[in-house]
Amino acid sequence: MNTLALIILIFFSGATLAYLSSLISNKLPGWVALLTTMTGTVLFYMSFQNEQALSFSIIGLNLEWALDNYTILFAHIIFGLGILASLYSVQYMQNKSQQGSFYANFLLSIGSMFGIIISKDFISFFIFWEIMTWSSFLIVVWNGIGFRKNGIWYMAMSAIGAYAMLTAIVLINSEIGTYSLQAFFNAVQENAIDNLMLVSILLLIGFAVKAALMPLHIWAPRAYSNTPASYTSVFSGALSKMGVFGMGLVLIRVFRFSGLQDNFDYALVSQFTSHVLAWLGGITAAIATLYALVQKDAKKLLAYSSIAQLGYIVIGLAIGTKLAVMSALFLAIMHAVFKGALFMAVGAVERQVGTTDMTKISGLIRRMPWTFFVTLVSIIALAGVPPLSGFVGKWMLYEALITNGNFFLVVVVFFSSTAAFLYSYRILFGLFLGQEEDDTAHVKEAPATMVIPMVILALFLIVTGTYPGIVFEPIAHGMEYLGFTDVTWNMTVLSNVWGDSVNLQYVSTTIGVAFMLALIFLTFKGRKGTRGVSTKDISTSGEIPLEHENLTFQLDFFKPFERAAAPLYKRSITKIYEDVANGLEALFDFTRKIYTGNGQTYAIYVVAFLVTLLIVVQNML
Amino acid sequence: MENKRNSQTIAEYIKNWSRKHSLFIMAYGTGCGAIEIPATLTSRYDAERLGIRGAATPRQADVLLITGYLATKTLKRVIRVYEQMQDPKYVIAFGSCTINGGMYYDSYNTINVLEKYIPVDVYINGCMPRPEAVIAGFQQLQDKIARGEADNGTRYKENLEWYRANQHRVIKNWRMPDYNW
Amino acid sequence: MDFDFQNIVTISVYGSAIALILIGIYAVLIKKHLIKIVIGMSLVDAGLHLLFVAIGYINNGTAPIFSPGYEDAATNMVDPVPQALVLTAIVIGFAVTAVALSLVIRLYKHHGTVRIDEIKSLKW
Amino acid sequence: MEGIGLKILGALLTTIMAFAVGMTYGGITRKLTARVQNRVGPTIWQNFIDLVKLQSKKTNIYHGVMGHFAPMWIITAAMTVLMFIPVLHPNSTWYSTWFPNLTFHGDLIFLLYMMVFGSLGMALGAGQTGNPNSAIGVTRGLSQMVGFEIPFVLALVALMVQYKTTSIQDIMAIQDQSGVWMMFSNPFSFLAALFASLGMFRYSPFDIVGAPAELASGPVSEFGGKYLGVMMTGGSIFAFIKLTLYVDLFMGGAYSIPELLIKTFALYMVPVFYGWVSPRYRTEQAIRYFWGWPTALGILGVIIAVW
Amino acid sequence: MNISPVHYIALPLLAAFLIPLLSKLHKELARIVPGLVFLYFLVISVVLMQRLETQPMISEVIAGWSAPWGINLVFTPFSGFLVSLMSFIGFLVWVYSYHFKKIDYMPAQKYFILLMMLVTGSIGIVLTGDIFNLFVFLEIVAISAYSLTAFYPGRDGAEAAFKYLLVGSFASALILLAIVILYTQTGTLNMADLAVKMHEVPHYLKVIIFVLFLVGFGIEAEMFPLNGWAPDAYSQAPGPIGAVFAGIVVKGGIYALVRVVYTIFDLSGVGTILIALGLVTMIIAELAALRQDNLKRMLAYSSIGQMGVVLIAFGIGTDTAIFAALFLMLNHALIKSMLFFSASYLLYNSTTKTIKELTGMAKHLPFVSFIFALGAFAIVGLPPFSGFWSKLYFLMAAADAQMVLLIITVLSVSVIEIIYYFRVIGKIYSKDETSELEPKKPTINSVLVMTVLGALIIIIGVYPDLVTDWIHHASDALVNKSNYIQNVLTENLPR
Repeated sequence: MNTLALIILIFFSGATLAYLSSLISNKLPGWVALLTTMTGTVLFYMSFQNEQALSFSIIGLNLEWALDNYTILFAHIIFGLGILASLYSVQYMQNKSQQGSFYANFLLSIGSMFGIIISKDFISFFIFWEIMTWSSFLIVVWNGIGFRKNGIWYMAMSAIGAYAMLTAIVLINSEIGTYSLQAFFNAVQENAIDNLMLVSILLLIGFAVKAALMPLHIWAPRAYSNTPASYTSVFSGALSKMGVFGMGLVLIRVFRFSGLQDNFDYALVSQFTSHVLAWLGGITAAIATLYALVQKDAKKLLAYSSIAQLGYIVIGLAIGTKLAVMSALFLAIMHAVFKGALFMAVGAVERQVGTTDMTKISGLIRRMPWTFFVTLVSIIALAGVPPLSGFVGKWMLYEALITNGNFFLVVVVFFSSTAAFLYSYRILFGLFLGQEEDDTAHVKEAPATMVIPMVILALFLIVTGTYPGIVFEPIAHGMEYLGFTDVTWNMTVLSNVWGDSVNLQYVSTTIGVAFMLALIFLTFKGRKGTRGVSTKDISTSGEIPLEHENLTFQLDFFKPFERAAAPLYKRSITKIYEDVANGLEALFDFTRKIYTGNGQTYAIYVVAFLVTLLIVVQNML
Repeated sequence: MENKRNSQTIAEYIKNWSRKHSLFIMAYGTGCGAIEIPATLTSRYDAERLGIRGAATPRQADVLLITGYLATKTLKRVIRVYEQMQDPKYVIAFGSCTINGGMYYDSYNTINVLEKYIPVDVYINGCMPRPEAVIAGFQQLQDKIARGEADNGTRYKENLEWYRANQHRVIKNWRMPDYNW
Repeated sequence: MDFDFQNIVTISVYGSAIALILIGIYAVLIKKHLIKIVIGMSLVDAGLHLLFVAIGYINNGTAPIFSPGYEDAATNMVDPVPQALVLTAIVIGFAVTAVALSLVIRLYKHHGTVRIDEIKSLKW
Repeated sequence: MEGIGLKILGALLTTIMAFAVGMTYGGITRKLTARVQNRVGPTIWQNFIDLVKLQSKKTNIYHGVMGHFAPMWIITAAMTVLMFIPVLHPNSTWYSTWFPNLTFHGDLIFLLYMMVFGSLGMALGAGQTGNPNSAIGVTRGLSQMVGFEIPFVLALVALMVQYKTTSIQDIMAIQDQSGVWMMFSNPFSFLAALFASLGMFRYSPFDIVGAPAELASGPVSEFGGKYLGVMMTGGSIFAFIKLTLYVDLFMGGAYSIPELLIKTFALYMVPVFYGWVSPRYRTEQAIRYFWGWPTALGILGVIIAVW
Repeated sequence: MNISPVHYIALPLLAAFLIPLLSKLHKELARIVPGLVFLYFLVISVVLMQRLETQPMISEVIAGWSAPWGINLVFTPFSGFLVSLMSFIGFLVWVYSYHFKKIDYMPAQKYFILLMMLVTGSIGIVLTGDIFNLFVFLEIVAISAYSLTAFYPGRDGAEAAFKYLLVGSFASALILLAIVILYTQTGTLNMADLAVKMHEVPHYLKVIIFVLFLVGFGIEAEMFPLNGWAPDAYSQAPGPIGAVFAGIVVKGGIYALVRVVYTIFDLSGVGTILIALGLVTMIIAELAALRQDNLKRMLAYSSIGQMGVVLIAFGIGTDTAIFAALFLMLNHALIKSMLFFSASYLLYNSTTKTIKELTGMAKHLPFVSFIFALGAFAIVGLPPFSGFWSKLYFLMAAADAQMVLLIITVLSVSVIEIIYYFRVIGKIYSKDETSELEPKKPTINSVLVMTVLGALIIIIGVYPDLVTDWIHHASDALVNKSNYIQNVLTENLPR
């Protein structure tokens, strides 16, 4: 049997099995899910080097599945994160009820993500896309809380995106008569599609929803924060990358390498769209960052941060130069890793403490050192500070923007990544630093099966910070599939088209040496007289805090910044959406007043309609 | 008193010299004396030329200035600030009030003798001492440091029980967290 | 145009059929009383039936029966189909009216009124 | 491998020089400030004395591992950045012998990010101490950073666009070739960067981060003794780094150490002077200040550079 | 026994008369006999569909008068498709409501007789080849529908039924009028014959007849603005009857409309009118559904909206579009009846029937809630459930017709559909608080029915080829008008 079909089948039957096993015991589904993911992952890694393809037909539509390098790149994300998340999940979900439906949807979404990337035709692509959407939707509302706030928006926005995509798909089919992706690309090469721009933009809208691009992002913070953390890492890490996956295909294969660059109109419009998209990405990054740093809930903060990070990725793809695309894909992988780790860490906090509200938690560093370590590493990577791998992606992005001449965009990006330090600090401080709460004195480190996946991710970040070449290799192959030729990369040296470079090995070495020197000096100088004290032992201008008092500064954390940036906070997109929704609902409410409830009115309608039709139709037919 | 300066090792000499020329003061403006500190530190008297500058937190401060009478309530705070300062540390007490209670000698809620609660290196008399006197006091402290005689922190540690007993006697509700400093 | 008796009958039959329909429609649309509405519905039905029969009728026609004395039935008979159909339609109309009246009784029982604009607990 | 030994020696020399210059500039500032205020003021070596004293002090406590690491982050960042910054002009004779360090292995954007490394580590350490003042100070500092980074980045973008490179050596070399310093060829960008430097040095009016009376010196309020000493050292090196970076970028770099000192000192006096005549801004005022004229100048600079 | 389409009509009529007598023998027979009838429907459907493999259609002449003079029943693949569907749904409804009013058998007797008449009438509409017969069957459907709507002795049932009756009598009047005019012009009532003779009719009259038919059948097909009765009737009729309305009765109305439009008339531009009407119907209905508090009314509006989509598909009129329309009808019948089945359990003890009351019902009724959620997923067209394929084909048809705006409108309305369906799911699965309703555990037969429907929906979704051949035949038969006429008019000898 074909391996691709087998993997899909394993995941889908695993989902069924997980649900059924929950009827026997609530503990089983977790193990079933772990086993399924492991089997799928092993199967994939055993065979992904081989050429694989599969095609079959269903109600007269040809479906094709195949593996290529671009696919493999994203498969790494899905399977890597999937297996770690399912390992993490076993303990995380330990005491929760209804695990069956959770794990069933968990496996469904992972399986359908794999399905999306191996699809070489629009129909199976769309089917898997929708399966992914609703399975993730079911996890978003799995806890049954705040459905109206969280679930509806997610589903509605996803539906808008999916239907935009569906429109594009049927339009493509009506033009070229087939659903094959390859045929579509060929048609694009030959300029055989009349309304290519409409189709591309519709497709982009569809992908942008999943990638949480700015006007379409409003589902993301709510959905991400309402999901069990073991899935949020997959949700934010891998699922949102499906949007990136599709955008890459459209922006690069259709816009950049369409073979129509000579066509002036086409080039103009595609350039324009790319620019608009890049700017949208930039605005997304900036605004989402601004919103991230006023959040009180750690998960929400991370959710906004995800949106911001995806904004960078979109910028990279939209710019479309070699370096930009490389940075986008690199950032995509790194975002999967560090955001996965972060959501896992926050989930560990949630499990051990019971809340992720940063105003209620503080000083967990001594209670949960490993979690802190993971958070720290991931946050440094997220903020893009050397020597961790986040920097590599950021560097490439900046260089790509500057060398490509997007001067103001680079400032926007820089603004958002500087502001990102604020929320990076917010989450580290909010959860782990500050004075210890007495309530959390009993808290222990999360169990090993939760810590190990996080630490693996963190170590990956550290290693790729110095040797990003490990990740560049699959990216380069993937980019060749997209149409780039001659993609060069180096194990540790980053360089741009102007020939400027950064040698990461030297950076890490210098930092390491300097750090060790300082460490030795500070630790051994006056070592005997120095001792660690409790965080309650602080100088408070003579004021004496009592034992139970917690002085940690948590509320209105960045109030001065909020005040300074008040105009930027004034207009909330969410609020606009809500206003529009309310207005529409009022309109609909008005509309349905047609049905007055009076039977006679209905009879009058009938007569009036008859007369109207007689008058109108006489002229029409 | 024997001059210890000559018996110091080079390292100690350098240390003491630098301590002498770099006094970070923690001004505890309890009483009327607080008004003299700005005068001392600003242009007219310019204590900074002696290396004296303010420190905002006890962790960084070398000198604790008690500028006037101490109510029992403030004593608690003073003790806490004092204990949070890092060795070597010094205390300068301003005015008569810190010596014997001054005009508040029979008040029900002020302490009379500061020495009973925390060790003091230098007293500056006057009610209040003028900046000149303050600077003179600082110079005296500097001399003391240079001689290696300013052992304020050590004294406190050695006689901790006595000081604690005195403190407890005055401060009835000793609801201070004992963080084992 | 000659105003012979047949023509007058024809015109009056057609006219009354249309009048019945219009009166019925008027009653259904304007009158608030449930019974009047039901009557209006019956009137519309009756008008339609009349119309149908009138269409099938031929002046001086015979019954569509082949029997002695009616040898010209094949050429001059009244179209039997409308009559058959109207019979069916009348039965149907009767059934509908019966159902309607029973519903009116129930409505009156529960609502205490027979005004149609006061009976609208189901709306929107 | 005599090259390695020489390089290490050069690195040490650079570090020591940066440290000394930074400390001395601090001392000079204190002296000058005192003179401006009609005081005698401390000696210009006062900072060294303070440092020795701080190191001689006993450090009784630390508040946990991040608190312990905090000064390390700063000094690590300072030393790393120093290694990647060309102290002197690459064409100068001194440079190749003593100061090449690792300057060819990094570029401007890397430096920008590396400079944040220290602040972020410091912020973490300050956070762990549990002192609310520290956290407040950190939030102010970070907010202010978002403020001044914008004109600064605008200036840098203008620079990179104008010279079509992101490498500092190349920027210096091009300025050298054309004979016009950046500060003259694109004065708006230079001005924007200069305004940004006001915030970077955190002198008045942008010193609310560590407002002594309000926040008890903010982030460092729980650090004394050796920790404070190391922070001071790191801070001094950073001051030198920033000045050198400005000189390299906008003033064509320096061929000799005296030239470097003159240029850096001249630059250094700008925030100091500005501080003498300014009261303190609140954080939001500071941010708005940076997002006002400096940003406008920066945008103007970019536009000119693009032309 | 020689199986012929007549059995569809004759048998239930016989059974309807026999049931009161038989139930004197044994009370249970009142329940069992309708079931046997429905079962027999299924059997003859299968047999007749088998027979269609060898011949294009089965034209059954009643009472020995051949077409165009006699009354005939025409079993084409198209009508076969609908008849099988109706039989199937009818059978399921019977199984589902087997325990209906178990204690008291008199209502059950009425219920089953009326149900049988409803199904028979609908099947008759589909099968008949004679337009007046179509009218008669329509009236059979209507009268039994009125009675069933008012089946519960509450006050609202009567109100809904009266409204239905008021509007429905207009429908019958208009159709009758149309038939009258048609008959005066052509002198025939056979639909095939009518189609042949249609060119004799003057154009203006043609239009008038068409409009009369459109409005008359439009009332049954729930076309806007003629659908005021629908939400009331759906919500007040007994739960399974909602399923019958959605799954059977409306299909009959649509069939009649389509038969008239596609077979009898040869007007150009009808498609545009149908599309416009369908669009308006769909939009208004879905908008009304969005703000609906009453679950059954919501389902009713949704049903209307779906019919709007079907109308649009018929309006587009290409092969793909008709295929899509039939597929939509199939899906709608299956899914909507499943939704009604589950909804009536969810609302079992509710007096207000509002969505609000359902909070946390999933805890009490996990299976029913699951079925409802499945139905909601399927009806909004999420893959891999059956609703997706019909939607896809509908969109493909629209795209082939270059109707981009139409696609966008339909999909925007689908978003609204998603919102209101998922709002209900959210309420059912909410853990914020729990419902105070006393849930009634589903009986074994209803569980069986819902399982069958759910399984069908998933199976068709995963493997649509199971039904597509069938639908293809049906749509070919509908499109191929001349074939129909020829076969009806030539195959006229009694067998």
